[in-house]
Amino acid sequence: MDFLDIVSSMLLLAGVFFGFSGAVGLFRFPDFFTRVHAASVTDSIAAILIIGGLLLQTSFDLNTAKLVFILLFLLVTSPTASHALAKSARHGGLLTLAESSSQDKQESAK
Amino acid sequence: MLEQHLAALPIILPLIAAPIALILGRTVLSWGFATLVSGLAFILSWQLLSAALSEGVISYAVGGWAPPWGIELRVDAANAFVLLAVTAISTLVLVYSKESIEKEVKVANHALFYTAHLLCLAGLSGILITGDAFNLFVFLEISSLATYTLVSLASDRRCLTAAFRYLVMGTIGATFILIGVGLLYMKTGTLNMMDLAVRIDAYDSSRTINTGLAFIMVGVSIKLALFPLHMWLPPAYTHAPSAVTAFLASTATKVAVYVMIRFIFTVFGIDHVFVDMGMGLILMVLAVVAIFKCSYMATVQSNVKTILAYSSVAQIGYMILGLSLVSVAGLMASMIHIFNHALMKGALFMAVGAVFYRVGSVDIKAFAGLGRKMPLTMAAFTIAGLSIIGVPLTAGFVSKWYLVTAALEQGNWIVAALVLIGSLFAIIYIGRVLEAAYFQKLPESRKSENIKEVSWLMLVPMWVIVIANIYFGIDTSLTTEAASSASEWLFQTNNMLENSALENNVSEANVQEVSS
Amino acid sequence: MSFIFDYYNYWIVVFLMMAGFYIVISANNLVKKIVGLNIFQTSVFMLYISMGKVTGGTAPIVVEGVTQYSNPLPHVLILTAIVVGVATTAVGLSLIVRIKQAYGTVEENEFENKDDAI
Amino acid sequence: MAEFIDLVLLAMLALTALRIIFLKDLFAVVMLFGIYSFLSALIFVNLDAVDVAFTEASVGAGISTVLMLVTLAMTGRKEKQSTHSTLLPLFVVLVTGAALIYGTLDMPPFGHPDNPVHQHVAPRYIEESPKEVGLPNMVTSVLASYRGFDTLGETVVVFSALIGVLSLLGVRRKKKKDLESGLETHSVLHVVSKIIIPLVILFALYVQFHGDFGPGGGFQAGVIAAAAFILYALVLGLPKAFAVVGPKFLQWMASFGVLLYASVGLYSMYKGGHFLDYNKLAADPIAGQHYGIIIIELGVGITVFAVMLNIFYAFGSQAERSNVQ
Amino acid sequence: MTEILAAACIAILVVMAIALARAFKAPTVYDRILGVNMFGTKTVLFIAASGYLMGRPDFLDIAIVYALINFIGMVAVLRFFEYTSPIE
Repeated sequence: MDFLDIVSSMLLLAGVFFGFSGAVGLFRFPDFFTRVHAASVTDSIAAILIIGGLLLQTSFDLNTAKLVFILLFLLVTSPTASHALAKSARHGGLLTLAESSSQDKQESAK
Repeated sequence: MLEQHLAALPIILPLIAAPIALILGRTVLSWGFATLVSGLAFILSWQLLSAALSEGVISYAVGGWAPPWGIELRVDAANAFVLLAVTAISTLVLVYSKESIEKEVKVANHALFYTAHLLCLAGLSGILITGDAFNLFVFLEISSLATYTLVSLASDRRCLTAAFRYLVMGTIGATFILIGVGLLYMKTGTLNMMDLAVRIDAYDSSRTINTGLAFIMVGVSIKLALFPLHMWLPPAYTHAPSAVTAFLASTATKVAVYVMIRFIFTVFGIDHVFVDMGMGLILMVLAVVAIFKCSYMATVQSNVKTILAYSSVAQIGYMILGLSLVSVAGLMASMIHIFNHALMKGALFMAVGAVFYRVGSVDIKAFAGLGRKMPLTMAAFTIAGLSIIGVPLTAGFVSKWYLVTAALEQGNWIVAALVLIGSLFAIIYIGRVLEAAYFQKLPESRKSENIKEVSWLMLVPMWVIVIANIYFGIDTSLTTEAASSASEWLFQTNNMLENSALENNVSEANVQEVSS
Repeated sequence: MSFIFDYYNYWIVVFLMMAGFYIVISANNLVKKIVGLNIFQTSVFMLYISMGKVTGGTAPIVVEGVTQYSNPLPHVLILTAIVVGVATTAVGLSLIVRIKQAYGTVEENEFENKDDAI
Repeated sequence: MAEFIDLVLLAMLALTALRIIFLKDLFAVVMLFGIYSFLSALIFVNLDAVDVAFTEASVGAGISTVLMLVTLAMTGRKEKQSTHSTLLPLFVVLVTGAALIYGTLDMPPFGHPDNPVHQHVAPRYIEESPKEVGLPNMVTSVLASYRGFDTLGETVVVFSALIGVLSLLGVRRKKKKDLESGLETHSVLHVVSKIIIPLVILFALYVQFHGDFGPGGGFQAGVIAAAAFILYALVLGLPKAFAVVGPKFLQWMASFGVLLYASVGLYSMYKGGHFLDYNKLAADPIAGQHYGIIIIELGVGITVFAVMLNIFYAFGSQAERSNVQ
Repeated sequence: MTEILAAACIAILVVMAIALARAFKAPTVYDRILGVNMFGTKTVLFIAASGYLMGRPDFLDIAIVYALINFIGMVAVLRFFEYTSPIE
């Protein structure tokens, strides 16, 4: 395994680790907004690392261009999508954990 | 230049005309263009029938590739005969629909109506002529999608739920055919029907092929509304615009009956379908139940179009009955009934459409006293009704006659008796309408609306079909000669498959080389 | 063990067909019927594609040094079938929109009382 | 390794289908249907069906899910409990399932190279098509040349879907008063969409003309181009999208696409060959095949683009009207 | 090197399974959309990785289409379900 392979496998493993942490965060976090944060942050970093690892595998040709295009596309669209989702959730009247717990307290206090 | 492409033109012509009809946009233009194209298709199919009768089979390899690799169009006496009926009815319905749809379809949708009609015609002629199993599925989808559009064009809101139910059941039927073709392809590796027939006979009986056969049969019987799977037909034919019902009732289900005949005789072979799988008994029982149940249902309906819709399902029962007799005479009776039934139903639905055009409703009460007010329309309805009952000197009598003789030829007098009893029901439901028309007086409410005869543009096509009804009742040369040569040819291909399969079994190895 | 791998694909395809078919028949909402129809058709596509697969063969695009290709014919058939499926879905959904405007509901059990026999 | 991935993906697919059966919230059903289409497209990639995965992802997951969402926006999200019992459907399904299982008993095993499917018609496509038609992508050469009539039939199916939707929903010009704009509060989406829409159209053109050498072709390119315009209509609202590409123009384009395809066939008939015989198109048969395939792929791409976009316009103008009420 | 790629593919599969579980169980509408979105982005990475694993890296076009359709599906959901109640 020459030097390039070692670096690319390291990148791949790091990317997979972050993807996995995002998935666990998505599954275990209590309310929606924390889950959005967990999912979108790790999405971007996992994409960068995995595609970076794959980039080292290819000699410079059409596939490299495609990989770079996918990376740029993901980096532009997935944060936008998460932002738009959180914004429309906010519009839709979804309360964060803190707000909903304080709201429960007011009802119980009444 | 034309004869060389005679097999492909009846499909290509309407296919190309449809987008042009959409571009033309204005009603009169697209109507004229559609009628012209349909007339041309009729002339072409006439030449095709005469060529098929003289030369036997015409094969046309689309794209220049030899059959098992490219797609092949196969025209023989059987499908040219049905194609003639389809194109004739389509031309007459198009002439009729100019005025009929003014009362039933929004003006904005008139150009779309003619485009959908041309697409349906292209799909039906594609199903008839193609020799490739998957191509048949594609053309089936074209005609089905065009039919769902046509049914949903009516102004009554119930046509929407009827079209939706027809779409769901039609798609399930088409997907069953796709599964069946897939299973056959899995075992044989080819899609061309003739090639399929040769390779299926190489396997004496494999479970996958039998399942494929079963799925294709169920899929096709959904499309032709065989008894248990007919629930989509009555609401669809009742609530569709009258011009659409006239076209569909005469052609759509008949083409599906032809597809069943083609699969049984040229692809699977009679002994595989009727002897190994015992389909003959199943089809006969379903046909008889269809005849009685649906004829009875017809007698209790209040809406005349529903009466005729249930009568159509019963008549399809007659065709399947002829098919299930597994004899040259039985098949001939079915082929003749396909042609004659198209004539009968076309005239009946056009007459009902004319009544709807004038009176605005097709309930049996709407027919009260119309005998005097709309004499020509009701006379057409009477003659076509007699033809359904099977009174001598009409086309209906001819097809019933051949059906009964085919049954008696096999000594199966029970079936013959059932056929005759079936037509008793026909007397009841046709009689109810005629009684309302001639023996009841016009109710006062309608006296003021001076109901007069419909314009000649609707009457001429109606009476052309009625005269054809009578003509083919008397001079049966064309229909019997075409039908008998068709059934002989179908049986002959079946026997040819049998003996070609025999020498195949001797050397299993050369099955691959048979056609490559 | 290898027997399972031989027919695993086909058993899952049959299961999916029956799931889609069940949804179409038992669904009360018309949109869910269309979803069931799509599931039923997609599983038929999988039957065709898993027929054409050759283990060890690659996709039917010619690349030097590769001789074993999967069968291209089922892919062509399924390309056609997918677009046919979408066309039927589009017409079905537009019918549902019109039914909603005409009847005010898309639940199958609510049609009967709105009209005489459907 | 490929079998293992295949195993896991099919298991996920079965779970999704099961979950869809028991879901009552229709919005969740449509979202899971989106996942179902994505998963099946992924399985097609794993089974070496690259063009099919391309089409299933773009047409199956893209257009169907968007149209279902628009329909749901108008028809409401809750499915009511059905009154009639589930015994009859279960019985019918079990009978059909048993027939299918019976059918699989002596099916050729999955993946064996000596299955009958690979013996009869396919070997010629694999060996001769690069020589006879001259394209590396065998699927495109079979789709366009050997079975070109199927593809013409399919383009007409797409065209008849447009006729159906137009006759039912009919696209009407928007009046100024109920100017329903898209997601105007999402300014971030506006900026991002303006950036990526040109990229997507460029990608669609790449897919259109790259169909001969790699995965791609007319259908996929038409849908991706339509997806770009749908994104524009979603974010900036239908009136702006009507201004860019009007529904009337799209109907002309759809008809033009089908006629372009059919005229290639007529021209080859005029030149003496059978219908859709590309060898006659040019002096050298291989060049004729190339011209024929490029033109009909263009015809297919134009038709699919015009039909998919026009169908979305018809649905969108209905949804906008109902949201405004 | 192929073992690392195989391990990466399997790990991405597991992440997709978890995202799928979130899409199945989600209490609110937005959780479900989130599950679908994460599932989409992970499939893009899965196709890229398995393309290299199988030695046919020229299928990245499909990964691009995936990312595109995923984004458009997300925008469509937001466009048409802007004003509906989040808790079904």
